Amino acid sequence: MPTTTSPKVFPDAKTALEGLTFDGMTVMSGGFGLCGIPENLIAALRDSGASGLTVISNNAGVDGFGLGQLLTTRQIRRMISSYVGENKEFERQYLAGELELEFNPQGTLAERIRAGGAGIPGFYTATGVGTIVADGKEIKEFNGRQYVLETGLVADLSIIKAWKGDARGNLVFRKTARNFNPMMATAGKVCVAEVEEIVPVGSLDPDNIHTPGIYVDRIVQATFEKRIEQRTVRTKESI
Amino acid sequence: MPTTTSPKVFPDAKTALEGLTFDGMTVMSGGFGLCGIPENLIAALRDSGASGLTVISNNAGVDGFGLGQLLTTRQIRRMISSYVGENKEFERQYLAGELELEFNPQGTLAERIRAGGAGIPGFYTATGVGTIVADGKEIKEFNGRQYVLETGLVADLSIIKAWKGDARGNLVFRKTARNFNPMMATAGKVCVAEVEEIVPVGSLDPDNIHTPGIYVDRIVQATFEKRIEQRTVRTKESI
Amino acid sequence: MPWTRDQLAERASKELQDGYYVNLGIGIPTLVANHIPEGMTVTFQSENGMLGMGPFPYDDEVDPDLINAGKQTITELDETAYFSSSDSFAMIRGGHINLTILGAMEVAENGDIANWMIPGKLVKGMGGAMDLVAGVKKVVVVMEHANKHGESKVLKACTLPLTGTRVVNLIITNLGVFEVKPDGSGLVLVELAPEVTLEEIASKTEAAYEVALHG
Amino acid sequence: MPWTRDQLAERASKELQDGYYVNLGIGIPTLVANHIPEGMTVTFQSENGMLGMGPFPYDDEVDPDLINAGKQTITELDETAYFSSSDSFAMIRGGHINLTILGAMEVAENGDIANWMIPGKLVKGMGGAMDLVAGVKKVVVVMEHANKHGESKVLKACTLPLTGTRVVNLIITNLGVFEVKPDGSGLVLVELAPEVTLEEIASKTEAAYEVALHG
Repeated sequence: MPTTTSPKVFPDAKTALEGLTFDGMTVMSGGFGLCGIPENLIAALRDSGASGLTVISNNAGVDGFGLGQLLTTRQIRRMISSYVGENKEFERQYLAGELELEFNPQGTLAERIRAGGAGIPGFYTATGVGTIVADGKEIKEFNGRQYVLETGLVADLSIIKAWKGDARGNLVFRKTARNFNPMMATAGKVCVAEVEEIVPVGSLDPDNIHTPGIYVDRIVQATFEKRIEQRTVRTKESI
Repeated sequence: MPTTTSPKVFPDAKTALEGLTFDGMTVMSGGFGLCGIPENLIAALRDSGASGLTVISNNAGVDGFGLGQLLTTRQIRRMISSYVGENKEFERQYLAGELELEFNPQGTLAERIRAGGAGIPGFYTATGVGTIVADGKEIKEFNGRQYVLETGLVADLSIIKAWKGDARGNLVFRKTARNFNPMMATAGKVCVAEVEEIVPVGSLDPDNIHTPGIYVDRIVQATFEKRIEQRTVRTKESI
Repeated sequence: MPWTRDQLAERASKELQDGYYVNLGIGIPTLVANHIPEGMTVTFQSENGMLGMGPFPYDDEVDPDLINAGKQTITELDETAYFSSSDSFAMIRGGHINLTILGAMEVAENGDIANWMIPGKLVKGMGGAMDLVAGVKKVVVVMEHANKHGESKVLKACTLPLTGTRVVNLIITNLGVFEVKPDGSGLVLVELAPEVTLEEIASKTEAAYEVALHG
Repeated sequence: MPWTRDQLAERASKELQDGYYVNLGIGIPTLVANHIPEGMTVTFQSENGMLGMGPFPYDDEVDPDLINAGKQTITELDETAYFSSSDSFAMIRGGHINLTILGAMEVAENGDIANWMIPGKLVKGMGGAMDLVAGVKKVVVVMEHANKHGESKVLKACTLPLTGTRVVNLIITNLGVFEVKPDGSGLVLVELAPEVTLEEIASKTEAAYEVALHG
């Protein structure tokens, strides 16, 4: 068996989602802003037609790209995010009451996902104590400071984006495109990963695998647009 | 400034602990069995003479090596561990009532240390529910299953062992010598790391730094005995 | 004739499935790795921070930085990944390991297990056993049917301090195989070792059990 | 004369110390990176998963996989390390960041801060702000003294939904600098911008404060 094929390797994003999508499901989608998002799996999720989705993602994409595509088609019923400021269609649907929204502090969101994947149903954090984020949640004091109970998050499906992966599902990420992807890999009942390159098993350094293959059920090699939200540059100083 | 020196780099283990040790302190010490233990910093802690120590470590070393050295000198008052089966002097002191011992399930111990470093004062786990480990602890039900509240652990000092490090404190570990070291780096008020090699800043791959330098206050290059507890081999089959 | 240690391991290996991620305990469970069916991909996890554990090293391959949870020197494979202890137990606690095969001192009708502590003796610690039984999807116990005093280790209720409650799914002893009903309501004897009779099992088992032999 | 945006950033930069790890918010706080004192080692954290943030890239260096928490393209340095969002906020929540410099809509006498939500307007979300104010050892707010309606943003009590309670340590406005007493019992005016008078501060500040000007 060549070391770049296995039961986990799928030929394209559409095939990689086959049998995994259904109406009303909860989906985690990796990325921060448009950096490190599973572009192709989001498009395939859109094409699957699954609706009434709850989507857990730090951001909501932009109009027509990333998760913005699923907003255009009204497939998302509810979002759990920390910041959604870049999306007009989101704003319209939210103000019209067509979209539910649960804001989590970014670190609480990240930790809730890690906890979900790690079998931890609840943890205490000082983040959000005394704010509306803590409304209705249990408060407990440890060493004289107050903390709020937050719960672990899991999803029916996680879609994530990595840099390289192998046929056993081992993944490595690149620079800040890592962000929410590794935790989400652990917190989906099923995890599908898209990567820029599927490399032979054995070519990734075992000391430096960011997501061990146990977390990845399906993997697909894809091409990426990698749209940039804020291209910020400096000019070369004349020397 | 050469990229292998900085205020964090110390010439030897003794110097690296100067001003950091005191009687009655709590120390976390990395390693699993004798694999990945901070051999030189343990010896320096012994030589510091600090006594009445609470030591948080998965294991207790063996007679005369690793933490066994601190047992010989009776510097340890209390241990928080998951397994201490390899140490006769430990057994003697414990049975004589000279040593306090708190057993934690290994995963609970690892998570308590991670939590301590991550600002999480408590979390729930199913591990140990219905056993003596849960005695006296809060039980809470999530989704129909019972979980026990465990608390975060912090220490006055963490001593850890890495493979390579740079002058900014960035660390990488090697194979299963990683184990408890990365979490302990985060959970000590001060963390001192010993490494096999201090490499120039910029020579570690930024995608593959296991412990970012923010967690490491002092770093020292040292040599290691790397004693093996159970040398288990197979014989070359005749072909 | 009761199963030998190696036959016990072989019988336990029938619980493996293609693509499984498995954690093996110390002792007989370790031997299961010698019985992976041909063509089946099984990946072994070692809770000290490794997925994809290879065989023992040749003498010139021994690496002190590479040990398993039993502190034995081992080797890595092409697919190996290393990680920290907290990441390792996140994997275990989070239910990502398909199967663990463990030894035990006692198992009870309801799936309780005791395998870490005998009061009055020096306690070495539970290590990762409590995490494994609480977190792994399927927990298989492999053990002798009776202790060295000839007393049943398959009990109505455990007498030793527990490792976990209602966590065991299958019990493989040298005399036969018991399933634990998913609701914890009792045992079902599903298999006998060669030449072992129902009468022998009955005489050597304290726990109540139904009989529904396979095949 | 009140401080300009750049002068505010320069004043805020005086809170840096050698060896500090610092997280800068969006807007004026970002400009603090331009004012690191010569010879001082300061490391910037970006909460999307980076320690050791470099300057904006030259046009031919832009990398879509390398952005800061404001989603701007940036560069890495020799000492840079990347990590996941959960590891990043473990660093923040765990108290490992020495200093954060943030903007605010309102700050109160007791150190409460509101900087994420105006009821009735579309809410974009708090992002990492709540984690930063709750977790970082020293929280410095840099902002205009008054809002665009000329109303004081330094208040007896915040009116907007809070980001955190009793978390701010220092308030730098275009008119001066206030310390928040460690016990949350009130403000101390410790510095005035050039040519700004105590009377001007008094007339433009709703919060009560003591005066103990430095130097």
